Amino acid sequence: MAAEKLTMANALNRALRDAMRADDTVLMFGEDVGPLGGVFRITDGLTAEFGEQRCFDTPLAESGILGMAIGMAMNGMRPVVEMQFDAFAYPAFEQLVSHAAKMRNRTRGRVGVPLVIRVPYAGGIGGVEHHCDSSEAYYAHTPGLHVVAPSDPADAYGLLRKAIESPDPVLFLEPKKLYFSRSEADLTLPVPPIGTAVVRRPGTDATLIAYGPAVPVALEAAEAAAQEGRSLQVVDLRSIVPFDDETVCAAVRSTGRAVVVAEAAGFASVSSEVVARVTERCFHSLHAPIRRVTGFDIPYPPPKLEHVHLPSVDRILDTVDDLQWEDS
Amino acid sequence: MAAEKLTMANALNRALRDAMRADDTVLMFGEDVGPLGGVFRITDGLTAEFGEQRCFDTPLAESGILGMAIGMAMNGMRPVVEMQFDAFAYPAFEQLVSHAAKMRNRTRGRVGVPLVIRVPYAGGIGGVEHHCDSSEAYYAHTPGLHVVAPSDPADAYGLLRKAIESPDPVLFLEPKKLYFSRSEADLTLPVPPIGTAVVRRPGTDATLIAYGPAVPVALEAAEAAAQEGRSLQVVDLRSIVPFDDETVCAAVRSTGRAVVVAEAAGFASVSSEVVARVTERCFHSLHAPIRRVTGFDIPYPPPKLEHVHLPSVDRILDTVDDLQWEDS
Amino acid sequence: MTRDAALLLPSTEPVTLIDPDGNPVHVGQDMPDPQALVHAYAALIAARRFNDQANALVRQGRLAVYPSSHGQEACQVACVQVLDPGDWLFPTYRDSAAIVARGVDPVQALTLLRGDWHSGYDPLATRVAPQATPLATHLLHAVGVAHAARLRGEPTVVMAVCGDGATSEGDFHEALNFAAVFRTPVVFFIQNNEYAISVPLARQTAAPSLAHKGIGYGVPGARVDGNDVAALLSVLGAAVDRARAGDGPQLVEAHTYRVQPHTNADDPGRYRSADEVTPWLARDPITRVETYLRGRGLLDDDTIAGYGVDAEKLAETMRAGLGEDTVADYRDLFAHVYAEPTPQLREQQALVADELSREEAR
Amino acid sequence: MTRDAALLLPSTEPVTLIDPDGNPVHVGQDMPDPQALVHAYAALIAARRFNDQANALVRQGRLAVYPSSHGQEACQVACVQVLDPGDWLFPTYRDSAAIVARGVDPVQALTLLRGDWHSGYDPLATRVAPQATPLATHLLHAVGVAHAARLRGEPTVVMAVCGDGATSEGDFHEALNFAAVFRTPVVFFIQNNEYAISVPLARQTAAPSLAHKGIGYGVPGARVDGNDVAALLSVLGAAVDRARAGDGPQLVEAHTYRVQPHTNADDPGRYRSADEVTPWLARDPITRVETYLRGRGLLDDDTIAGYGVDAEKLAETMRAGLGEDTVADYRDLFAHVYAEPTPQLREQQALVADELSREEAR
Ligand SMILES: Cc1ncc(C[n+]2csc(CCOP(=O)(O)OP(=O)(O)O)c2C)c(N)n1
Ligand SMILES: Cc1ncc(C[n+]2csc(CCOP(=O)(O)OP(=O)(O)O)c2C)c(N)n1
Ligand SMILES: [Mg+2]
Ligand SMILES: [Mg+2]
Repeated sequence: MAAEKLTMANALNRALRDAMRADDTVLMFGEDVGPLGGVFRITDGLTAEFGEQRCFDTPLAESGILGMAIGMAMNGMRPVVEMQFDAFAYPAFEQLVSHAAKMRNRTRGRVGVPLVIRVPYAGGIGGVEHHCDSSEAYYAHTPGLHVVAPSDPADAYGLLRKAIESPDPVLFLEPKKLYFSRSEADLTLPVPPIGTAVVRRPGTDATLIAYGPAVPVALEAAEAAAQEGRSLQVVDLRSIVPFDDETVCAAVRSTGRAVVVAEAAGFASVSSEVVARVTERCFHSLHAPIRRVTGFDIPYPPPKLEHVHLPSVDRILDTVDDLQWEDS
Repeated sequence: MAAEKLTMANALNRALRDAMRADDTVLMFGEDVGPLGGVFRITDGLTAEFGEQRCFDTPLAESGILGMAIGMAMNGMRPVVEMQFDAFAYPAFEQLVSHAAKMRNRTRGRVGVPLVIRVPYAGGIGGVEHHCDSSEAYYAHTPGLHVVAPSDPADAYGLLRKAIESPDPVLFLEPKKLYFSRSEADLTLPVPPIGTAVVRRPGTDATLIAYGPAVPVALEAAEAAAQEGRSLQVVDLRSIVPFDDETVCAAVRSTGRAVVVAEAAGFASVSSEVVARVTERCFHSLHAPIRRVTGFDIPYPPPKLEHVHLPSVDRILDTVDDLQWEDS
Repeated sequence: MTRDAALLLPSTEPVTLIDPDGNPVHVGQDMPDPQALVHAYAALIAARRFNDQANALVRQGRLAVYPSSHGQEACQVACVQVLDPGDWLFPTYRDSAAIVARGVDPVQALTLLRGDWHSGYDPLATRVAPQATPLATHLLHAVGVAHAARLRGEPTVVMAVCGDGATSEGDFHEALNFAAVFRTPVVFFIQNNEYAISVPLARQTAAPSLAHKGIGYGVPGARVDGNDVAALLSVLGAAVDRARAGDGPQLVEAHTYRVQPHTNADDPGRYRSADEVTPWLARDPITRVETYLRGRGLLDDDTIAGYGVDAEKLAETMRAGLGEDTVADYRDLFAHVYAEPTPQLREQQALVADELSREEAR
Repeated sequence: MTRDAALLLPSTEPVTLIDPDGNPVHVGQDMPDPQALVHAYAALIAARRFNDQANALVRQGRLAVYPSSHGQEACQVACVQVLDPGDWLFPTYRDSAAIVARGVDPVQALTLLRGDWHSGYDPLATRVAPQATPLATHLLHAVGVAHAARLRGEPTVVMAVCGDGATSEGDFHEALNFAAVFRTPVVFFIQNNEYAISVPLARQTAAPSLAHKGIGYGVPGARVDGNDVAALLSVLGAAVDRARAGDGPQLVEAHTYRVQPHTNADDPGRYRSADEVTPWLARDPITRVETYLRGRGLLDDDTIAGYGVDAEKLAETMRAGLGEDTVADYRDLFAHVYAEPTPQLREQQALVADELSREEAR
């Protein structure tokens, strides 16, 4: 099949549909995912095609949604659930941490819970409070979960198919601000497995490490830097857990300088981990400490101030400028 | 008053009693904290002294406990609540992240919620699953919360008094395995404020950075290292948020080598943050990358295997040995 | 408080005092006095105007989003009118009209939905909690506020409002239970408008009614016609009185309907037919009480016109206040995370300040 | 399913079929047939022995902790006896005796409390979920398991057990509501033993009974004497039948009492008097049915002695199985976090392997 132009929302919808066609144990449920098709329309048409039993609305209770999904996964199903917005996944936290993440381990491998938790996440859409949290650190810190975040439509399709096929629970983070950005994609082409990072743009002077909504910003920064004669490599993590140490470290070693870019508050975050583990592994290849451009350690701002908080091209370039070039 | 020998449990009980005597808006509630005095007896005698209205049992619901505490704090009280065990705080996660942590900010500073969430936390006590989680990363990553962890009776007393006086919500992490270890303490002496780390043992070759239950292990390791002729400095963070960059960086710069020791799973954790921020600030003073000795990225083990998981003196010493001494 | 099932169960049908045609219905319940009804009528006119104006401001791009309470105004005004000044209101995102009825400045009441800040008014001064978006979570805060007041011996009652969908959340359960066990003076007021975004009530519960949840906590449940402001004043007023008298929490379910989309961003055509909506338009809360009051000579054209003028003034205030562009100050982002910013926040604020000063210098 | 309040409310008093003196009580309910009662009696003897032996093993340091169901054995055996082999049991930490009654190997059933691993038996093979420690959380899993079975058209019923304290958790609420809305075949079985560790029932709820919570979800509630195995078999059996027939979830509250400490680590003297406990000893679930069966010639000394021998064999198996020291394998820590260990886990396992090999080399 040839490449086509489509949005990440289209690609995710297609992935769900194709997965449900391929395997009738795949189910989709959550709040407003039935007739409405989800507040972002990611589940559009699924109830019509697969019926009320395969794609359905639940009562309004996130712990209930995830708890029921765990039970269904224990009993032969592959549920995909939607948490309507990032911050509305918090009521399900105990089910996530104490059960979804631990079921296989508690039962010494006897009971796996193959389920996918789709979370429309992060900001940049002018949403009011509780609608723009970047909550990946909570999940990434929890052993037993896979955590992935696509940054373009093709990868969104491929990663979601792989997440649904995974025997383990996958936190699938969908950058809301990328839902409706359109790009060329050939959905028939395979994508790298979960656990693999990819170099999205080659470069020789420094490496930008990003994931999810920060990837397009990093690419833009690299483009701007190129204009100024600086060559920035961009790595898209794709998978936060498992983490692809090999690709990331190879990239950082090749440039000797790196900046991690992420929307979440920086303190005790995924970006901290990237700095820590890459530094541990690449210390003697580094010309300067790895820097971070992240959200500040503040609650997500109201719409009129989010631009101050979000990693911007300028802030990335300023940080790259700061990477002690005079020393090298 | 002279120093006396007492346990951390005694010290915490004393702190609660003294705070309740000093300020009658201070209340204590949670599961089994009334007549029983808490499963660890930290609230022993409080109901008897202050009555049912000041120290009381609630229905068994952690979100309810924290949610009610937030309301009481909005209306002039200073509630202290107990989450019976670390993993049983998860049902309260949404109240913690979306409300306790954000109330002051949402209301542009008009409504603060002075409350303390006491969490008996971490392992080393042979507890079954869900009783030994080190959950500080979830809290430390959440802007709006202070996060502290004492490592001895004197500090437990002082920090809890300061936490209760704080105008902001404080996660107060009580290392369960230290509850009943006894040491000399003079509770009348002031302790440094929240936000301050202290050097618990001077040393010149490398710095161990620890907090909570890892501090005594780090001190033991330093003692053992001294026998082998290596001088290890031990920094006790005490306060994870706010973080004392000054003390920690000064310590690391003074030795040029450092190991972070923490019980929690390492990935995207407080220890990652310490490595990241200290490296960022002290890069050119470092002879080797800062290393971590942490719990593995696994669910907390069953009692018979916890010794494999917990940072041990040997593992710390091995890691110190690995700090590229040949290069210096 | 009682554990007697008969006293805890709601009536089989919702209480109505004025029927959709404006005629009084004779039930055991007392009709509120005429002044109260006229006062409520004026508030209804204002609330409707507030909703209409807010919708218009969304279309003009002056508000980011608006979840309208059009058709639910009787609930909005009644739950406020039954309160004393020292009482508290705990509203949701849908209750902006109630907040304004409570006396909060309408522009401040819309700060959240305008995108300026997460909340605009002073909760302590107004005794109105910040609007809650995470569903049912604020019900627990309401219990805490009421419990603190009760410990101090204050006569405060807390009106805690939520929707039908919110009753499915665990926090709803915990709030009712805590309130009941501690005998806390909270009136839990469910505006059952039959929908939670696209999800109809039947997908939310299989119970005879939401008010039937009360008995499971030992809390008396009551059902009331949510488009009948007289019945609402009567039932909510009685609930507030009982709570204040020390009878513990009360649960009131108002049966109403969300005639408009969930918010302006919603597309109800995807999940319900216009035919379902039409009968509800005939049950409009304003015409009903207006017919009743006019029929009894308690309201005339002049008075109505006067309320219209007042409502128009309110709308004018909204247009003026929201027409101005506000200047958002980045320092606010760092100032209120803690009582005192941490050293880390100071550093982060300095970074932004530096960026801005360099931008200006360019 | 019905929304008729009369059909959803529990009886005013718990159903009893055999009174504490062993006499039949004549109510509308059917007495289970003699074989069922004799079977239950044998199971009670085994359950009691299991509890006693487990307590002894704690004292000997062979078990880390034991939350005994002493005095609640009628609940333990009845909730299992009413199930078909294809049904599921969702137990808590207190329900080890029920798990063993279900046929799970007693040593495997104690793996958690022994500290070897988080769970010892195969949940899929035994259709017994791992014992839940976080309260009420497993009730939602029960709903999911039942819902999956129902979607496949299987006749599975799920017995989901919790305590009185657990009913206060939000997950209890969400589980009952989800089950009711989806008409899922789950029997929610509350063992109301009057205490949640030290917290008495009155601090847990102000409701007329816990079974009164059912109506708030449209779920029929029933109350039964939790020390009367005949009544339990009857009430739970009927609930299972209704659930299997497609009538949706059922809620059964058994009134019983925790005569022993919460666990061996507890000190009940701090929160209740011995006087409170004494009357409950007279209501022991075993003597009651024994008197009844003996009185009707359905049980004689020889049979009883035979059950005693069987129970002693069970105890012997426990002593033997738990007397051995097990070797814990550190590789288990890394093997089951995911279906395939991540590269990070492989590294971490290698680190431990290296430590151990160096230790051995010493
Ligand atoms: C915890 C949580 N989950 C999900 C949402 C997203 N959400 C916002 S409004 C809404 C529907 C609420 O319905 P209802 O309680 O009936 O109130 P109504 O909007 O009808 O007034 C949903 C699902 C939320 N705000 N909070
Ligand atoms: C979510 C959660 N909070 C707290 C606890 C600690 N805890 C263990 S048992 C218990 C009491 C439970 O009482 P109940 O539900 O009545 O069961 P019982 O022990 O009486 O059988 C408590 C508070 C827990 N296990 N899970
Ligand atoms: Mg609604
Ligand atoms: Mg109990």
